[in-house]
Amino acid sequence: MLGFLLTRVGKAAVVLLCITVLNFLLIHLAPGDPAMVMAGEAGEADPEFIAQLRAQFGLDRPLYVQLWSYVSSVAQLDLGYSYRQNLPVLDLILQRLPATLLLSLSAFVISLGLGVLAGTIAASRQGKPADTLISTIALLFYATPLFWFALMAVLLFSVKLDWLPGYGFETIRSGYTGMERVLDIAAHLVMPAFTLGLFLMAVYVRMTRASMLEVNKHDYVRTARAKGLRPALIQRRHVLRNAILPVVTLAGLQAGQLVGGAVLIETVFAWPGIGRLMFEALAQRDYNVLLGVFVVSAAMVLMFNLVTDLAYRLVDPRIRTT
Amino acid sequence: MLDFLKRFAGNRGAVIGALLLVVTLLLAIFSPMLYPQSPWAIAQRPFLEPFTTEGYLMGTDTLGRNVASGLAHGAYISLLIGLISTLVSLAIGIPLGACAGYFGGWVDDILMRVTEFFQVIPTFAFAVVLVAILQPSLTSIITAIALVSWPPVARLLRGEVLALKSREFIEAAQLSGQSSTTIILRQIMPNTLSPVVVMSSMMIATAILTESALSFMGLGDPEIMSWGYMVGAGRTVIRQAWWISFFPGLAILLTVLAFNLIGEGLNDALNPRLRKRG
Amino acid sequence: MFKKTLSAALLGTVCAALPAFAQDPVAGGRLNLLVQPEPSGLMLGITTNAATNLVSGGIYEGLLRYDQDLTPEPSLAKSWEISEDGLTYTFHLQEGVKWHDGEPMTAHDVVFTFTEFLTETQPRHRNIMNRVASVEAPDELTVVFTLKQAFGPFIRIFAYKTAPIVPAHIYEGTDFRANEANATPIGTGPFKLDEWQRGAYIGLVKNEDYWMEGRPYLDEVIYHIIPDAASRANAYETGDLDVLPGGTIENFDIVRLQKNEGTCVDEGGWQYSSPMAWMWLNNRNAPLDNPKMRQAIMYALDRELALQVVWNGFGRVAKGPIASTTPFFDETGPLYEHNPEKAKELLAEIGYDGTPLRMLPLPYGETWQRWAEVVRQNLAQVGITLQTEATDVAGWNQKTSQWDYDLAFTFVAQNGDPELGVARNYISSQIAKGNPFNNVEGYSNPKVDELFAKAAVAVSTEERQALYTEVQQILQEDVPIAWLQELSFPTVYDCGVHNLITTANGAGNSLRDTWKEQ
Amino acid sequence: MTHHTDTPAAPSAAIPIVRIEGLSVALPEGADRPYAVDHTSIDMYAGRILCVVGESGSGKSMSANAMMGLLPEGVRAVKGRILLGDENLLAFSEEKMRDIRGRRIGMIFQEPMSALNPLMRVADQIAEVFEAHGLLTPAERQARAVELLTEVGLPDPKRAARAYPFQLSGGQRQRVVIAMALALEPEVLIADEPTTALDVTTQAQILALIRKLQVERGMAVMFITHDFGVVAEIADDVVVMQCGQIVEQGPARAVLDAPQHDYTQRLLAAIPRLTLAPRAMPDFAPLLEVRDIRRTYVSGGGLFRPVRRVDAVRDVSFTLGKGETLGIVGESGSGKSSLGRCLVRLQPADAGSVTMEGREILDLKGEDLRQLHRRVQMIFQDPFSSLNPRITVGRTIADGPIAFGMSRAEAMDRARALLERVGLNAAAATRYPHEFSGGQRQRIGIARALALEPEVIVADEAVSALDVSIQAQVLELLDEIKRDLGLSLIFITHDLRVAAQICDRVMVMQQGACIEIGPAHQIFSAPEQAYTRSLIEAIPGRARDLAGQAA
Repeated sequence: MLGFLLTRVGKAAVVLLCITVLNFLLIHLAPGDPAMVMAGEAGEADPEFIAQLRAQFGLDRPLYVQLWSYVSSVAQLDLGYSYRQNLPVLDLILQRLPATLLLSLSAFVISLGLGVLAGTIAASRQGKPADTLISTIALLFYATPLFWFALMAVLLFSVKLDWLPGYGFETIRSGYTGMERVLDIAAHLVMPAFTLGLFLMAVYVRMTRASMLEVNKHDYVRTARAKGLRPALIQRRHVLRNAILPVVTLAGLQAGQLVGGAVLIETVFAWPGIGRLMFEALAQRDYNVLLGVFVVSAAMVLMFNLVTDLAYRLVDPRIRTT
Repeated sequence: MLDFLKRFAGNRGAVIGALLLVVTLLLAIFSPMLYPQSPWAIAQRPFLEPFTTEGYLMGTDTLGRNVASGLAHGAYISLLIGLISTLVSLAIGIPLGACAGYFGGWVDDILMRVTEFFQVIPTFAFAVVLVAILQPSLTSIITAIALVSWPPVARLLRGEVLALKSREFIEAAQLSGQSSTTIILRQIMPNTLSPVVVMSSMMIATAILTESALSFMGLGDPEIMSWGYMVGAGRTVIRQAWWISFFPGLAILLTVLAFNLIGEGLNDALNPRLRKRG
Repeated sequence: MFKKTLSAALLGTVCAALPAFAQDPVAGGRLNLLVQPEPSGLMLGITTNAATNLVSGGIYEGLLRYDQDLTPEPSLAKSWEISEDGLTYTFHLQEGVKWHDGEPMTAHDVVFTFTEFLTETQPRHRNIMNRVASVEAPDELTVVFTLKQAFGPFIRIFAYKTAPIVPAHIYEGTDFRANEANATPIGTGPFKLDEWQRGAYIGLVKNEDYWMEGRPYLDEVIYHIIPDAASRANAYETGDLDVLPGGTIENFDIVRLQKNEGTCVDEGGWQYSSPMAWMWLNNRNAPLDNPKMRQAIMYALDRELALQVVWNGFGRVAKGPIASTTPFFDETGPLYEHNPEKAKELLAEIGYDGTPLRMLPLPYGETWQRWAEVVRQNLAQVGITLQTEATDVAGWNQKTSQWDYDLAFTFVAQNGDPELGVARNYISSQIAKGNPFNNVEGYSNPKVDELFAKAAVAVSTEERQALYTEVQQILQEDVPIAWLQELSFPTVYDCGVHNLITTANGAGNSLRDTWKEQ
Repeated sequence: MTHHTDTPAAPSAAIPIVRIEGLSVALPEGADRPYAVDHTSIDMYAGRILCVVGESGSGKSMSANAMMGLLPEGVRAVKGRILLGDENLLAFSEEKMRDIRGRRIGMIFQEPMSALNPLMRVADQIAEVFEAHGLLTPAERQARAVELLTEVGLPDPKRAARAYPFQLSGGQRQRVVIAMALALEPEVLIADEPTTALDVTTQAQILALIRKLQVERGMAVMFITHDFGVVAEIADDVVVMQCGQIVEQGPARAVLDAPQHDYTQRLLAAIPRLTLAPRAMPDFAPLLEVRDIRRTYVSGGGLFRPVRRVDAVRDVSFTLGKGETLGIVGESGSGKSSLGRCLVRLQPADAGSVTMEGREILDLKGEDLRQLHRRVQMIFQDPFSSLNPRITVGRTIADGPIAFGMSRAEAMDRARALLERVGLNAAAATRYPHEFSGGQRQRIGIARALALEPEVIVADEAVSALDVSIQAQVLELLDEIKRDLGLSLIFITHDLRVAAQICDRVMVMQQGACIEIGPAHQIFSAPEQAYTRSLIEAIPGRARDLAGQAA
């Protein structure tokens, strides 16, 4: 087990290094640089001003020197300094990371939980109205643009019905503590997490359903029936446990989609996460922040992968013991 | 083939999907004839409600442009983006996956590391960065979508090829003196066709969704009237004029739905495991 | 000239001059505003974008404020004198002003700000200080500026955002840009920075030691950060926000919200910057090097349509190089009405062959994109094909400052005086690559150069007016750039909020006097 | 199991436990026939084993499934009754049926590999049977599970109880399945091809176990099989089915010794005999010399994993003569297939040498290797996976000659000729594999192997997947072709009967090594090694063969 973890961490480090280098080069392909952006925002500039900024940001050095200094500092877990915000990138990211983690984890749990649940129901009522309903809804979720859902949800639940807060992470300066604060954050989390999880939920519904129908044909399900077990128990104990294995694998692989999709959701719901930070850093050519977010979100995806792998190992004894 | 068509036609969803797609295709083909004027033309007063004025079935947008015309012209663009980006990702994913699966060993190791690498980068965020860096244009959007969508293709192909490689007919082909290239192209590839076709239809759907999401983030090509662009442009006035973003949104939904339904239909019709069930 | 002495007592009359039905101000409460985009920093002397201006206006102060007619009012300077020859400016500072960290503010801080700090951090300031011979502090509460020669606009450089007074005891002898105190700005303003939850909100709280008795009224001011425009409007409607500062929501939404009971809209607060939108026309490249081509473009543009359709009627069609809200504006012909026929005639005359031109829209959201689309349609009507090049802010700055465009949208602040905000866009000494805010179009006319130079140093208002009128006439004829519109960014707010905009710099500079019905 | 148990015929007065009366099971529309089981009546008695025999598709499993109420989706019992005691099971509700399953009727399935849930411990799966019927406390269930595992003869029952299925061998798993089926001491046990997937020695053990438990408990057993050897071994009564109908039934002795129905006679005749008469052994000129060939599988070996080595083939040497048929027999995992694949160079050998007319073939590369394949070809086991479903049969056969430069037209001509040679119509060339039956496909596979006119053919379990009657035909074809073309044949099989029938010499392999090699009659009549002897003794129905010989 330890060996497995070490191997994984080692591989992850290599992947992260590649991501750093690739993105570093990619970002510098973009037109303009942070100095130009800041000049543009200030509504004034002269060559001296821009030269000052470039020197301050270290942009006057040759690209390979910048790359080397960046990579070597990342290797020491130092993500550098934000040109614009005059703050260490790590601080900026750490401020935002909890929000994104909360959002993507909740979306992950919601999509997987509800997806598997609905898929199970659909599979066990194959061909009946419940199945048709679930499959149709899943198909619609699968085909609807996320942001459109988000906008409609805000209109309905926030503006019209006033049930849920329409934006933000928590009520600003509410002074809530303890349970009150948790509930407040939870209320803010509902819409973003559901919207983000919706698409993947649809994916998992379809996958679970298909997988369960597939597993249903296995001999051991027939064995279980021959024992005289109740169908519900067979579905839960024999079919579902085996059927979710491919779903879990897929979920791990799609973590990248989840973390990536957060950009969109964070925009609509003003969720103060790193997706939004990335988008802004991109527009502002705040290279270090952008790279930092990429490194951290890639690390998040790797973490999701690892978690699903571990979950897989827990469920499947065949992998556990080899 | 006839058999396949029969099975496909037996799937109600697939038939609906195919019909929807045909409508979209007709719209794309005949848009220049239906609406000869440029969809950008400011033709009427803005915010004309739908179903009220002849010739403006779906109303006009914030600038007085014909929504129906935009929808018709956008069909072509959306299909184009979906199709080309899918073709490009297939062009990347299929050879990579096939080589990884067939040759195994270090080739597989390296190619799969590369694939993993692309899968670890958050998909949509990466697309956003690519489009922003290359500057929004039809080419950059297609490139970005293709670059983030090929890894599943490579994985699928690798899996299929791995499974096929151990099939005895491949060994028989090796024994009959055929070269690796011949074996991959003639013996293996045709057998991976059905999962690839199924996946492609889903990928086209996802590509159309991604393009619309990019447009929403302000990363659309300003020169092309796509559905994503229309939704993005109309969303700010969604409270005043629901129809501007509703119709293109619906068009996206239906087209994506069509491709998904077709994908499922193809899957049922092509997948021999499920075939037995019917 | 502006020889005027104002006492603190006069402020009372400013407040009294509010609408007749005004209730008595109530102290306390929280004001919820919006800031968009999220500022990159709050140290106003270093970061000078619109967002920082809005938030830091509560934290930092200038020597003067300007009312909505751009008349100077006391701020940190309680009174001032200008010598007859226009060379000496003497400011008397308020007594008992303390920095947010408790240190007293003195004339030394003012001298430090003008001679050391701003000259290093702000290019515009460098230009102005070139005209200043000395800045001295004869005593703790007096600052004297001595100019090399008379400079009419000088009295308008003391706004909080162009010349915020910064604490010498924190910055003296340090690397200003790298100073860690930039993250925790220390000013003299009515509010102090309390907390900045990045990506969520910036919270300011009342400065209990504020130098002006009884101010501010509000206990706290929260600037919410909501990246999506539609969500911003929603947040106002759910009651989470009291104020939607200008430019934060789409104009369509203003029209919609305006109809709501209890919602007020104020177009004021932009008189100082008087932002004006235009298209750079790259005078260097054929066919745009031909004034007739540029005139044809002016005739082709349906600016009234754009104003009504894109901007929902907020703003005014631009009438020339100087905004109508800026001093020395003079309505001179020719005024370019929408006339496609005339445009076509001009095009035929110069034999324009229909070569497509590259247009760079301003990447500031949907409204600007729609505008570019309208312009593209307008020009298409007369046979000019435009190729839209999509880009983001960085790309836009890069391309305009490197002159890599044919037509490019922009909007520029006038800064209260033609010399401060207008001249730089037309005089040939301002043709320099690498800056998107100078003479980017590459227009060069010795006569214009001369007129602007004279106007800057002319002492009498009449003389300046005559020079500026002449310059406007020449420019109107030459059309170096295509003036589009004087922009208006109406502020939408809950009518229960009072005294929200009392200065030419809007809510950013006015919160000292703002109060909210409880 | 060396003796043939022979219980007396059931007293006609005894009352059957299960009485299937006029049962018809309908297949869904579009199937190849309307009824899987058509008007079938069978009686089962306590203390007797009833074998239901038939080839694939005869409907033999369907009546058993109907009895359990476990018919596949879309398949329904439409006529008749299944009486358990005096209750008609077909009229039972699903809930009542659940109570019957496991408690009164137990069932064992064919595939021990897939009959157990891979994610549950063995003991838990057994305990479930008690849980399903609300019996015992959880602790008692676990204890009972261990007892049952002991009863079915698992070596370390306590450990086995904690194991996951993948940790057990096929035979062990089948014992677990039996333990589960017998947990509640049902009156009736249905065993659906329970030994088909097992090695011959394991099969013998499982058959003995079933017989033992049946005797101990006096159960009625329905034993479904395609193998008359097994029938001879275990049956008291026999039912022979063909296309959903019973063609013959009666006491085992009667049916086996004096089959009445033509179909039964044909089936019995198709079974390869363990002929002991020595064959004429011409002096084969040596063609292939195999010396100390070795194949080692290495797995793991990552940074943190230990390297695991398994010798699949260990220093095997033999000579193959021109025109000779050499049988390689052994149980699964004995390395016989690896050896075959090394010889045709589908797998690399790690050591040793193989010379063909004096030329080393193990280190051939590129074009030389390609040329080797003109001389050495292979016939594969699985008639379904050995043909590319997307390529016409003719083209599949022609591909080889085309790859070696023959013109397309000529190659297709050859393909058509070959198809006729293997007993198919030349018109078959334009059709796709899925249009052919298993036996036909195997003929196509043979045609493909012949297309390059090789001198040596390695046939890897070439008839194992076929029904016995088809098997006989294909074996005959192979033998005939071999003689006609003077081919050398290496015939790899797990089925000793088949080997006995076709081979000149037989090599026995165990755990990668060659145990014994010699003329077929010698191996079968006088095996030198204990292992060989145990293999031969385990052949089901051998006693009857021997008895027949004697008679």
